[in-house]
Amino acid sequence: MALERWFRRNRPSKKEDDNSPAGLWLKCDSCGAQIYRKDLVANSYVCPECSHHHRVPADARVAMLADEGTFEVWSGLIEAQDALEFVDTQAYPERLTKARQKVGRPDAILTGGALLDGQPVALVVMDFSFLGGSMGSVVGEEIASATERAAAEGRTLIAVTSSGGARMQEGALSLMQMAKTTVALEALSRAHLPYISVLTDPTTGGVTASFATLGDVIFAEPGALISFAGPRVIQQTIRQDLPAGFQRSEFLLQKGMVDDVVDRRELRARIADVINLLRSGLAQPEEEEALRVAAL
Amino acid sequence: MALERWFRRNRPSKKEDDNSPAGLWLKCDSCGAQIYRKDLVANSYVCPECSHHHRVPADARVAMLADEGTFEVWSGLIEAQDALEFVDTQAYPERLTKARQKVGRPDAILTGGALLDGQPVALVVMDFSFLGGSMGSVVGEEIASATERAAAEGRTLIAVTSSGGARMQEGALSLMQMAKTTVALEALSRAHLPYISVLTDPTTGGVTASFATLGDVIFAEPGALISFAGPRVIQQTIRQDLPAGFQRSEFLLQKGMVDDVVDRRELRARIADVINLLRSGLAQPEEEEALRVAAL
Amino acid sequence: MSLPFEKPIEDLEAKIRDMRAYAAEQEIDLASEVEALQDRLDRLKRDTYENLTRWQRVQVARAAGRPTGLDYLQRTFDDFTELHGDRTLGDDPAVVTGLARLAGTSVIVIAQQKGRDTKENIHRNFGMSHPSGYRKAMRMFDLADKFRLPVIALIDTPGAYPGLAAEEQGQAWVIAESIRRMSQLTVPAISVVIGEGGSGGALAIGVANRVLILENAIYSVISPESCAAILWRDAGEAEKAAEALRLTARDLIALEVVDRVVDEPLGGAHNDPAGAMALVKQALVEELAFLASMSPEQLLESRYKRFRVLGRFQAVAAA
Amino acid sequence: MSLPFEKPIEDLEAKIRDMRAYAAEQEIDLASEVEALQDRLDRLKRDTYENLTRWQRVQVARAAGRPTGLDYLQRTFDDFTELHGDRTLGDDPAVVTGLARLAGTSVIVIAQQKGRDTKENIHRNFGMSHPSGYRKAMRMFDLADKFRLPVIALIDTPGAYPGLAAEEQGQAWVIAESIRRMSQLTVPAISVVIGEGGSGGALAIGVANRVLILENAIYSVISPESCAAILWRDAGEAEKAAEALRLTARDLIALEVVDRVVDEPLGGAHNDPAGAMALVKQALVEELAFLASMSPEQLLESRYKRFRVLGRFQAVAAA
Ligand SMILES: [Zn+2]
Ligand SMILES: [Zn+2]
Repeated sequence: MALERWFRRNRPSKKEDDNSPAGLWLKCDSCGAQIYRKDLVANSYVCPECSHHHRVPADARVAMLADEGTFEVWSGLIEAQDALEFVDTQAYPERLTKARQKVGRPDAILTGGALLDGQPVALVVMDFSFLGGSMGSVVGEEIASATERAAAEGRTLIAVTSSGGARMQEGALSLMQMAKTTVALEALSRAHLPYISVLTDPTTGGVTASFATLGDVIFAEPGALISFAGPRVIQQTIRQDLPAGFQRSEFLLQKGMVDDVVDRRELRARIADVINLLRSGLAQPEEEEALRVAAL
Repeated sequence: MALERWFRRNRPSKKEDDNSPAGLWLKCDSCGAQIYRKDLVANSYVCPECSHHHRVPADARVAMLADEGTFEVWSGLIEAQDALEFVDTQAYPERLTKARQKVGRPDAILTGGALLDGQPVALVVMDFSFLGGSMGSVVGEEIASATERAAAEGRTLIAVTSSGGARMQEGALSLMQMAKTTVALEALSRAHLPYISVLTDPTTGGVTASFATLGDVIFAEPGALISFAGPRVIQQTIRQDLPAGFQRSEFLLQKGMVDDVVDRRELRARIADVINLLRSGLAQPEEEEALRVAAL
Repeated sequence: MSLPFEKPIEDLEAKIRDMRAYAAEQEIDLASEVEALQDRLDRLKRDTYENLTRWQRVQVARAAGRPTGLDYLQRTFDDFTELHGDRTLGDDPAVVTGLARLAGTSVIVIAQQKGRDTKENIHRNFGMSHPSGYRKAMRMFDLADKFRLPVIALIDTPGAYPGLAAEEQGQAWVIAESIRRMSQLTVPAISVVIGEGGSGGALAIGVANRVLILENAIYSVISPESCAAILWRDAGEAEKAAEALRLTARDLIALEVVDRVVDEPLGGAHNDPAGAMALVKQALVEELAFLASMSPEQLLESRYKRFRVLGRFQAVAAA
Repeated sequence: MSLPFEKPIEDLEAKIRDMRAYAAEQEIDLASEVEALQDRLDRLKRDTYENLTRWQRVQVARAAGRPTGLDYLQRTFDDFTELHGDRTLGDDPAVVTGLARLAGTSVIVIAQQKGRDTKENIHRNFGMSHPSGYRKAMRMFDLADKFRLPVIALIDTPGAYPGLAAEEQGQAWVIAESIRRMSQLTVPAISVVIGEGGSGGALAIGVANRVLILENAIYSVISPESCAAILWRDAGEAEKAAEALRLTARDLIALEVVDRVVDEPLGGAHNDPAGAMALVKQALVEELAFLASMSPEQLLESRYKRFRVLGRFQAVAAA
């Protein structure tokens, strides 16, 4: 522990010691340490004390992955409709309005083009702070169109997921986003472009059961909850305690479901390596054919 | 139990009560009943008392599957070489000579073309009585060439397996028959022809780990031992008793490894059904293309 | 056995039976009275079934006696031959697969199977698949492509099973893979929601060229009970959730989630299984004939487009 | 640590060391004596290693200190990045897979991995794969085809694991599938037997366009011990079995089971790991360059033919 950090840690004022986004200090969920927010941010939102991976705002995630100044936003031009006129304890449009005000974007997704270590990528970053990162029509459309655009522009697709699953307020339309995002990946495959997905805490339900787990390479962040059904649902089903570490990244690595659990501070470098390797294969037969034809 | 059979069972003479191939009577391995050999044969070598599936000579197997008078033998024109000059307690050529004399064919395999319920098939039947149905160069070559011939002649391939595995006396050459028989199946796939494999007691080792388990549809006979490693080897490895029914057909059905366990007396009809269904799909695109071209 | 809202219908049916019995016993002619009652019964049935609430449709979709996957396989199709196992993890009884003929056309069938009684329900895990079930379906997709057999998938599940082993074996992974694999089929694929289309577990075999739904079947992102438990914090509010979720055949055709609603006989499929299955058969034959003329490329492309366009959104208003 | 037949070599080496030490200590010139001994040592090594019995080769192939799969991945290749898991059953430590570069060419690598000490041996199950290991390899074959990355498979296993779970999960099935899947690769594939090529478990990743074997590696249908136990009914007769099985590199090239023998430094790879790995690298680079010019169709076709022709038989003499 750096002395500076230790020094800071010993003087949190009561006022600063809160967990609001603006607070200067916060308490690590995992080890309970008081952390100076700037240190957390500087350390990729990883606790400097215990390495717990805290959630990352979508913009910060982009900043961690994209080469500086290269990110061009694609998403944000569409917003949800209330096709079902869905009302529970609150009407869906109200929930949307509040979320938009809080988060400052139309829905739970941020996409765009960028370079990553000099290589062209499309970034798809889910935003858990917007209605739990739930996937409705807008999230599905943004992912599908970013995927198709990546295919058209020769970019590797990088998806960073965090989501509670499908957005109930859009009913079956939200369910269909699982199929929509999945079929779009076909465009990428036809262009022989890689898709790397990064599963972060939490990734559950319909997102896990569609595009999130279809990466050519799948990385997971340490300790992330990644599941189809939520732990509470399973507990109710089986009526017994879940084993320690169940549905966490490390468990899934052992079960063969992810390629590796990667510390966030190494994530960019690991992704860059994989892109480099996957994109330097032999020429595709159709490319060879084109070369042959061109040579005639 | 038919009265006639019961009556016969009560008068085995000492002379007849033996298990030699020529014996009129034999004792069922499974239920211990004295069975009149002709009854066993008439019942597809299934014990009339307990339905235990006894082993079937290769010729009898062909007779059970092929429409009468349609079987044309393909195999039998090649025989093994002693490429390794293999000698254990006996030289390989001596073993071969004895087996040939006993079984009356050059090696542990019988192949040929036939109709099965009117449909063109290639039959590949392994002969366990020839050195335990072990797969050496001859078995591999007969299977591979029958497979390719089936592809060329538009026949469904039906393999009835029973084998102790690879033939040690041919060393790595026997190992390579696993690859040889497997690659030959590609010829069949390219011709969009089905391959149905029937696993009978016992099918183990290199045969199970190659063409035997690559059927588009896999049937197993009741109670057959089907495994990669032999039960004794596993017992030595894990140093505990194997669970009841382990590595038997019914166990494998439960484990998802075979499409069904089929009583031998229904086998022909089941195979005919499957061929019928698999061979009546839509026209293959290249066929459609050919039709289009022909129409121009 | 009957559903709560069917009580008036049952009462009237009982009354007609009584009147007929009485007429026979007394040897008097009550034909016109019976006829009048019969008319009333028909109107009552029609009124009742045309105006079912969404929650009532949920009950019909789950009703005992409603034909299940295996009923269709054995009666709507000919020569059904079951193929077991996924060649990987096991053989999931909650999904029944195999080869069959539909009015002479050879097809691959995949059916989610609930039990028809308690014992079978336990055996079939109430129609809730484990990963092995989806792997079995994917094996069938491979066979379908290889032998150019159209795929018919019958959807009827509360959802994929949420259990320990299912998670360990990658339930989310196989559902995602099954969605992708089905979308890549080079042969015609038709899915029919015959009862309950529960979430991702249903969609896994629902990525077809044509998605049909029975008149009283439902298809939803979440069960009304679970939705109520989450949004209303009270599973008892399932009726409200069912309304909100727009999960009936009529809703789904309006949302373009399904392509065709197959009528059920008056009174629902559970009151006339044979009639319902005949209507499904007819619809399938028509759909299959329609798709048979399409090339593999056209099938792929139209399936891609069908699912690519789903959803409702609008341009953000300029600030 | 040294092998039994290496004793005379070790003794002579010790003698040379002693003489050098003595010369230094006494400040006398024994250079010509040392040189003579050194010549004798070289001759002895050469004689010993050129005339190893088959059983002695088995011992060299299994020797401690011989480079394992991971040693190659870390030193023969650059930028090795491991990819874990089969997305189905688990992540088998007995097979290590991933992406890497070989002299600048991006490739998929699949290596069977024995342990380098007891602890690792237990972790790696002595290099004996479960079905999950073969499924992981097959996932790599898929990646290789999709991104057109040549496949390099390093074989070093006593065999596929013969255990309860392995049988339950279809050990035979996955080996068969892996053989088939590898034979269908549309990219160049090279297998190298670096130590022990044990039966079907080795062949599962051995269906390559070019199959290489190290000078002192072995490749056999069965281990000498098991063969002896079956045919001689005495595992102690392994030496005889090793002779009979013709399992050395020289034997296999004569039988056309392998395409190329890669020399080891004098004294075997275990006495000079770096030297051995350099020779393997050179061979791989040459082979890869040779295969790079072939089209997918040519690769498929030549792989088909290579395995289709294997075996020795003759026409039955006319009766
Ligand atoms: Zn902490
Ligand atoms: Zn018996």
